[in-house]
Amino acid sequence: MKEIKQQMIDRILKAFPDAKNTDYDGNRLDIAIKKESVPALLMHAKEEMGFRHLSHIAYIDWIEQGEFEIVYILWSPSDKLKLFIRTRIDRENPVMDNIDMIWRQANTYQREMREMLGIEFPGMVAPDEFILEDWDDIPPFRKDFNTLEYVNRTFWHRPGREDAQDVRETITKRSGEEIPDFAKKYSR
Amino acid sequence: MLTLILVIFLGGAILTWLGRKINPLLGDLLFLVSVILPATMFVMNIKVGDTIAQHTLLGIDLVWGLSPLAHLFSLVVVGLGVMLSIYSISYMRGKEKVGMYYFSFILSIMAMLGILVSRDWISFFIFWEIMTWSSYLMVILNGKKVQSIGIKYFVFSALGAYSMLMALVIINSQLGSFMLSDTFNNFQHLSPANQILIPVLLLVAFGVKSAVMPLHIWAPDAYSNSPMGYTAVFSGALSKMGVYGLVLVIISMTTQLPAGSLIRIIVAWLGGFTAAAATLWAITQDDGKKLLAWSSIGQLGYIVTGVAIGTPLAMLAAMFLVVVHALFKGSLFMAVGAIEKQTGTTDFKEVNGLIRKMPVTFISSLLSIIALAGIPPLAGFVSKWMLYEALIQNHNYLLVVLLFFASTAAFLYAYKFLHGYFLGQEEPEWAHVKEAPMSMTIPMLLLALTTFVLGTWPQLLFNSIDSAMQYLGYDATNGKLWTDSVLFSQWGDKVALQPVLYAIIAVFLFFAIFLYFKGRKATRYVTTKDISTSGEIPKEWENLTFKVNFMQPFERAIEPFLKRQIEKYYLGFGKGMEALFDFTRRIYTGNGQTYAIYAIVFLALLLIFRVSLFG
Amino acid sequence: MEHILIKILGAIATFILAFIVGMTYGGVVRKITARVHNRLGPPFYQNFIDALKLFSKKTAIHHGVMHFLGPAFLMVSSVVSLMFVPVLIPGGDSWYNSWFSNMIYDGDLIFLIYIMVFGSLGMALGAGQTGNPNSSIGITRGLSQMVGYEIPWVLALVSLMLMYKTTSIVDFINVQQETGTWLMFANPFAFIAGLFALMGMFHYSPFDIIGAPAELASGPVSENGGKFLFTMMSSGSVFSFVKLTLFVDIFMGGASNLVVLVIKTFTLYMIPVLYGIVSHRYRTEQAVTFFWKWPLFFGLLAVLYAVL
Amino acid sequence: MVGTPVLFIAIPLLAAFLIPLLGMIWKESVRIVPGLVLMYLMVLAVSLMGHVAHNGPIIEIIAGWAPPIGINLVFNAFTGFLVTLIIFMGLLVWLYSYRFKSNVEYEPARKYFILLMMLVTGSTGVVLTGDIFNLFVFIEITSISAYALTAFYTGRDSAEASFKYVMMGSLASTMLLIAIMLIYSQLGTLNMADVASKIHLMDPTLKAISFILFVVALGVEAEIFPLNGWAPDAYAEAPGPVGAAFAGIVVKAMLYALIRFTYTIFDLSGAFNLLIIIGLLTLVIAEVAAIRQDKLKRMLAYSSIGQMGLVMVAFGIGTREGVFAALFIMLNHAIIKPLLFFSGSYLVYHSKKKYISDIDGMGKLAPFTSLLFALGAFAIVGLPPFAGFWSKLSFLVAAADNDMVLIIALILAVSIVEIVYYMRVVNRIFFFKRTTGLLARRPTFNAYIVMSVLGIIVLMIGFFPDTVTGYIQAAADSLFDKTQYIHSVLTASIQ
Amino acid sequence: MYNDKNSQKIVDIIQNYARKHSLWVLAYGTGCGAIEIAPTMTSRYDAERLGIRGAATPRQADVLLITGYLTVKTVKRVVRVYEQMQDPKYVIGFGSCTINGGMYYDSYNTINLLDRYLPVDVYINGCMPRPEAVIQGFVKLQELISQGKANGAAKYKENLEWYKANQKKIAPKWFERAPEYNW
Repeated sequence: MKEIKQQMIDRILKAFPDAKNTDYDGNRLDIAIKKESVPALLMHAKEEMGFRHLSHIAYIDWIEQGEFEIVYILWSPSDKLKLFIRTRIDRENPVMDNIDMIWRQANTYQREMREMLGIEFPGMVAPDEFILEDWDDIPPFRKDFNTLEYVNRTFWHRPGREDAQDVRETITKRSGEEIPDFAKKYSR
Repeated sequence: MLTLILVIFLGGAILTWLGRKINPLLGDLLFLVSVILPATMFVMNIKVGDTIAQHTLLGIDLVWGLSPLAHLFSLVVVGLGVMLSIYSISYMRGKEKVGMYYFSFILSIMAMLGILVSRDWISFFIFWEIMTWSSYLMVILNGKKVQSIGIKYFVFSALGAYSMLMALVIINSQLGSFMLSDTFNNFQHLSPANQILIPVLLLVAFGVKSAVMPLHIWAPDAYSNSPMGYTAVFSGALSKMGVYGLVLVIISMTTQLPAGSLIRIIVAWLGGFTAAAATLWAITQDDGKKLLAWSSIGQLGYIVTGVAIGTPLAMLAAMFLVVVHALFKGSLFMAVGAIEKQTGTTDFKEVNGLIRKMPVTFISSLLSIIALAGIPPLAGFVSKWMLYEALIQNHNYLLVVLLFFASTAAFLYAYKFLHGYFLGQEEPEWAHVKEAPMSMTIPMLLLALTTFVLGTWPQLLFNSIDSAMQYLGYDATNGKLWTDSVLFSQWGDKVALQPVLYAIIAVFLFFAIFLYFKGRKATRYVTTKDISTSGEIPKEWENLTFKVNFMQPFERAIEPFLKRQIEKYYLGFGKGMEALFDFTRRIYTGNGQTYAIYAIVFLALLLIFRVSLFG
Repeated sequence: MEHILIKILGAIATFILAFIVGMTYGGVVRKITARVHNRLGPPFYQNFIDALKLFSKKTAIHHGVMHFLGPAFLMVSSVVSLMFVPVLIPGGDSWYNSWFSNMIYDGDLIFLIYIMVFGSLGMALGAGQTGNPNSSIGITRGLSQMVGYEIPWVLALVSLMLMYKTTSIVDFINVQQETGTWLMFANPFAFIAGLFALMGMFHYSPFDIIGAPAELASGPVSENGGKFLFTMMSSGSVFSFVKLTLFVDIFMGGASNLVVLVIKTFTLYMIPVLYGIVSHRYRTEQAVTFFWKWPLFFGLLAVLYAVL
Repeated sequence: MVGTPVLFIAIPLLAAFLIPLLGMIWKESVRIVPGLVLMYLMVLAVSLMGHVAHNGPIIEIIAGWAPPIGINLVFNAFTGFLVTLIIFMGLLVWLYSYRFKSNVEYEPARKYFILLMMLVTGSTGVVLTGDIFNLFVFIEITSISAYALTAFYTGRDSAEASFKYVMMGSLASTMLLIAIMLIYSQLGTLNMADVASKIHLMDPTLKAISFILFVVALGVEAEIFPLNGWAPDAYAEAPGPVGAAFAGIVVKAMLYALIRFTYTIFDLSGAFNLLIIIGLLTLVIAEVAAIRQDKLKRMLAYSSIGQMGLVMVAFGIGTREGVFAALFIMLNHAIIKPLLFFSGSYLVYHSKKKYISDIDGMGKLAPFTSLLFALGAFAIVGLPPFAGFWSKLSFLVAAADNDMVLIIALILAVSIVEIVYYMRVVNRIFFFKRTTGLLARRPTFNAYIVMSVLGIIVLMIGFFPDTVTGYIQAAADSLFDKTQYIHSVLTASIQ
Repeated sequence: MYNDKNSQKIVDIIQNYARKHSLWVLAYGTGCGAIEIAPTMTSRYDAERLGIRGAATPRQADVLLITGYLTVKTVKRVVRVYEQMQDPKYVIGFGSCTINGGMYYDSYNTINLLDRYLPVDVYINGCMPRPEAVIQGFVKLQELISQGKANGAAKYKENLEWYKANQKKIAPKWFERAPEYNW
């Protein structure tokens, strides 16, 4: 396993000298790379190295650094290896290359990212809204989005909900029963 | 007079063609005149008679007269011809090759009348061929797949025509006369081999035109490829010429044969298979034209079965169906033509939801479809009922089941037809569609209403059929099988048509009033976009109509049948022949030395075989 | 004039009878189904309550004229075919016998078969105009299935026609009266084939893919609520009465009075119902090919038996 | 009477020699003189036909020697019919090719019309002569002018076609000469009537051999299978009107010779069967080959060969009706095939390779020519009410009277093949989209006239076949009446 | 509008009796609540004995049963389904999510109060309510029907503008596109 992993990493580093490797245990390879090289690396991984399956595209909002991180998670069925390809893009100008011609399913993840983080994918064919229909606020998965404020503004709360008390405590108050210890332990 | 009528047709055809070149309006006018004028003259002046006109060509007497049987068929031809000519004016407006269309239309009407008035085989054959090539011009008029469809049609027509030609020259050599009546009267004088050969040849000839099973493969494509205004004639009248011939052959020839009953049973079963198989094929079609084309083949199968069984009741049923089929199929083809005219397509997958846009077309289609399916208040039922009765009386029980299956399966394509065009979602794409012009809707509505009238008062037609059948040598059936719209079977059963009609109308009105007038006040029309689709609001461009793979479950069920197309075998045969031809062609190598060798070898062969040649 | 009036009143009485019997049977079936499921189930009059509720519901929308006429066509088919089926043995001795002799001498079996499918075409049209794809899918399934069961059904009938040289239902009853043998014993193969066809006609499981609620949203009726559904429901009830009565007339000797009629029809009705409760659902093509295997075989056997 | 039968040979021959001389004086005369000659001959033929109809056959004796020794010309209903046909065809070919593509210049026109005159001379000579050796001479005249006409477009392909023709033709001449020698050695006479009256004296083996040699020799020119290898090439490579002339003139003359040998001179019983066999072979193989052709003219050529096969089968029936049918087919073929060749060569006028696909969509560009072509196609496949139907009908009636059911079936099956390839072309003309950018060529005025005349005749025969059947009937009677022929020739005296 | 049993006419009593004993339920199975419908309908709890049965389409249904939280995306469809149902019609809110948002009370995409958007006749409390509770809810609805008090549809019609304003607040584009509801 280790040899194969090392071999893989060497191949990637050889093809993409600017890639940075982080070692992980198990069957995980982790490569960080510049935004521009991502499609090439993905193509390389798919066509040359047997990572035929795109499992997922994850995304992280690094608000402090002013960056979004996008993680492409690939799976090689032949070598049973996972490949994480990380890249970071500017938070102020969130544009990423569209890769749905490499994997069709990437389209779905990109649409999600478009709505949830507001990342643009030029050239992606997806006319419709995906999850958030009629959304006009800032994208909700950005860390500067204040959910509670939005909820208070948009929806209503039923009276009596404000205290957000533990149900068991309320029951205790009403009926005077003691709460068992194990219940206290797991209660909020 | 008869000659004059035919000459008017012929001259009218040419004049219309020329007139159309000069001025479209003049062409239209001439077209109407040269169909309606001689048609009217024909109906008014030509009475049933043996010899109305006589000519001699090449020492052969061409005798023209009108038998009662031909009179019945001529009613169909003239009626459909006039209706369709009115229809065609609007239908062909703005299309290409209108002059050619008019020309071929008039010529085929002339040829059909000519066939019917022919009392000798030569003029029969001449008009038959004129009919063939004028309809051939129609088949390829649209210019689609001319080489495959057109040639297929012509080859099969030629197969039929040449079978007929062969039969008639044999008849002439044996009997010394080309007259139809001599042929039938002196049929016993033929040699035994020819007594089998000639009916078989003629059955092939007429079987091609009436699209009996192994000879039918030209029909769906030819029907659907010709302009709709003509397809109605094609299916309604032209194919009936094949039936006319079949009637003559079967009744006048095979009845005189010991083996005749076998031939007739075979033909009857072929007709039954045609009906069933064509119905199944009709179900799988996604184009209205093709669907109706297959449906026509199926209906012709019923007619052929009825003719082949040949008992008085079967004959009555077949003749009735001849007329009724012309009516309802004419109306349906006109409806498809109207849809094609208004929307530009006939594909079920493209057009739908026209019911509110084209109500008259819908109503006439609905009536015709009900007649087609054989549901009681309309005329289709009468013929089907009589056919079943006849078959049961004749102890062809399995054939009854086969035809019953066909007619039940016909519901599938009947519904597919109505659903495909008229029902389903109303599309914004077709929002601009308007009802077809009056000159198109009125003929089709008239034909459809006629089926309604004939369904309740079939005796209007029975008398005419009766005289035709007496001509064929049947006893007068009048009174035995029906009285005043009551059909009697010989097992003492009956169907009273008028009470049925009244019952249906009464109940229908009651519930229609109940639902409609009670509901109307509180009820509001909503568009077909407003349907319960899991709360989704369909977008404008979304078409929710179920139309792709419409009959897929059924198609899956009949898949083993669909795999075996007769056409494939023909194609294989054609390919094999082409290969053989190509091989033969290589005899001509283009090499002079080879040719010289051929000459020497030929000489040598002749010299070697001279004894066997010259003794 | 008086004669016609009596006829009309008799027709109304027949209709009411058919309605009540059909509805009650429907309710009883629900009850029986529930008991088989080890449930209490609704009361046997539940269908009447449902019908009343549907009737009292408002019908706020429609999708066009055919949407109105579809249920009407269905009802016409049911009622008119009811008029041609002898409910009781004609000329029987019970005092109400003459009420139910509507038009039974005016149509034969072939006529009846055709008028019976008239309704499904009408309903198909009504369902088609709603524009709901589920309706159309249900309709195609239903029509396909109809083609399937029609063959054994016609084979069974033809074999009987062959045996007794008649196409009249009344004559079939008379034959059974005279010989004292029910035709289900005289030609058991025809009965079996007919029974299969009957199961198909009732659209109970395993042949209930037409209106499969989970996938098709009840198929052809999915756009019909309120009065539309009421009409369809009642015509369906009447129609099941027609089918059962016809079957009883042909194969089980008819009924001399209403009690016998109810017993015979109910017994017959239980066969598809009980079979349906315990069986899975066929896909359409499976159903069609099913009808073209054993039922077809039995039908052919019936004809063979009749010939011999 | 305007003249005597010898003028049919003499005048065109004279014209052929005079044309270059006159051409030196007035260049246009090379075009006009042949026309005048042919017109005169047409008038002569018609008047002689009228004469024959009333007064019986005309036997013209050349050079004052009585028939068994000298050469005589026979103008009876049969030969007169053929001569009229040949002259008529010559006239049409002349009119059509008055200013045809390559005749515009003086020099080729001069050659062309000389050769045409020679062709007419030879053909009329073949038909009219009553002497076997004289027949050989006229056949040679015809053939040689035909070789030259084949090579008229001095190209590689034309030369090749012509060479093939020459090769086959010389083979045929040799055999013909051998056959003539055999007859002369046995009977000591070469006068046809004389030979016919003495043929029973001949040794049966030698008789059969000489007949076979005649069949093979004449078969080359009459395009019977398998001797017709040259024909498609020649038809395709020769100018359009020449193809028509071959179909309308040469083949007719050669077929006449074959028939004359079969019917009048030889008394072999199996000869008719031989005719039927080779006729059927020719028909089937030619039609089958025609369906696979991709060049228009070649297709027409094969069709032409097939028609000749049909004529031969009709002659082979051996009854009066059969001969009638054969002559009727010949007549129709002589009218329809030129119509097809003429209109067809205008349809592919600008095309280099003359492929059938080059005429796609011509119906729009050249409606009149296309219509005439379609008319010709409809007529030749025997669709009523056009001319071809009646001849086919009379043939079938004749065949059926002799119980040739299988032959009828075969011929009708072949007719379906014929329909397929003609309809393919007609469909292409009218219902295909124009694929190549080639333009249509407007027919010249005289070509218009020729084609219209032919078209009108096709329609006329189609609607009123009785206008021509009288002549054909007389011709058939005259061919069939062998004794009368012998008698009239042998008793002819110098007038 | 709020007529009690005494002011009902005889026709109303009969109709209400029929309506009460024939509740055709369109179960809008959002969230986790749909799992409770199956036991409610099947052998153990057998809701059919009360005349309750499933309806396949909104056109045939009497009761709209909403079984859990509604996101903005689903609430649009629910409103649409409700409007497609024919009068008389009832809504049952099922589980605490429909009452006050439940555990999703602070989600940006989940509505908290169903009754701001649809007229709820009966709420069934619990997370999840057991089948007994569900049946009790239905019985309560039946009571309301027989008393003539289950007239949420009338309420919706009366306060249509208010409801529409609330609906448009969360999904403006959609509700502008939706067919007008005026019956």
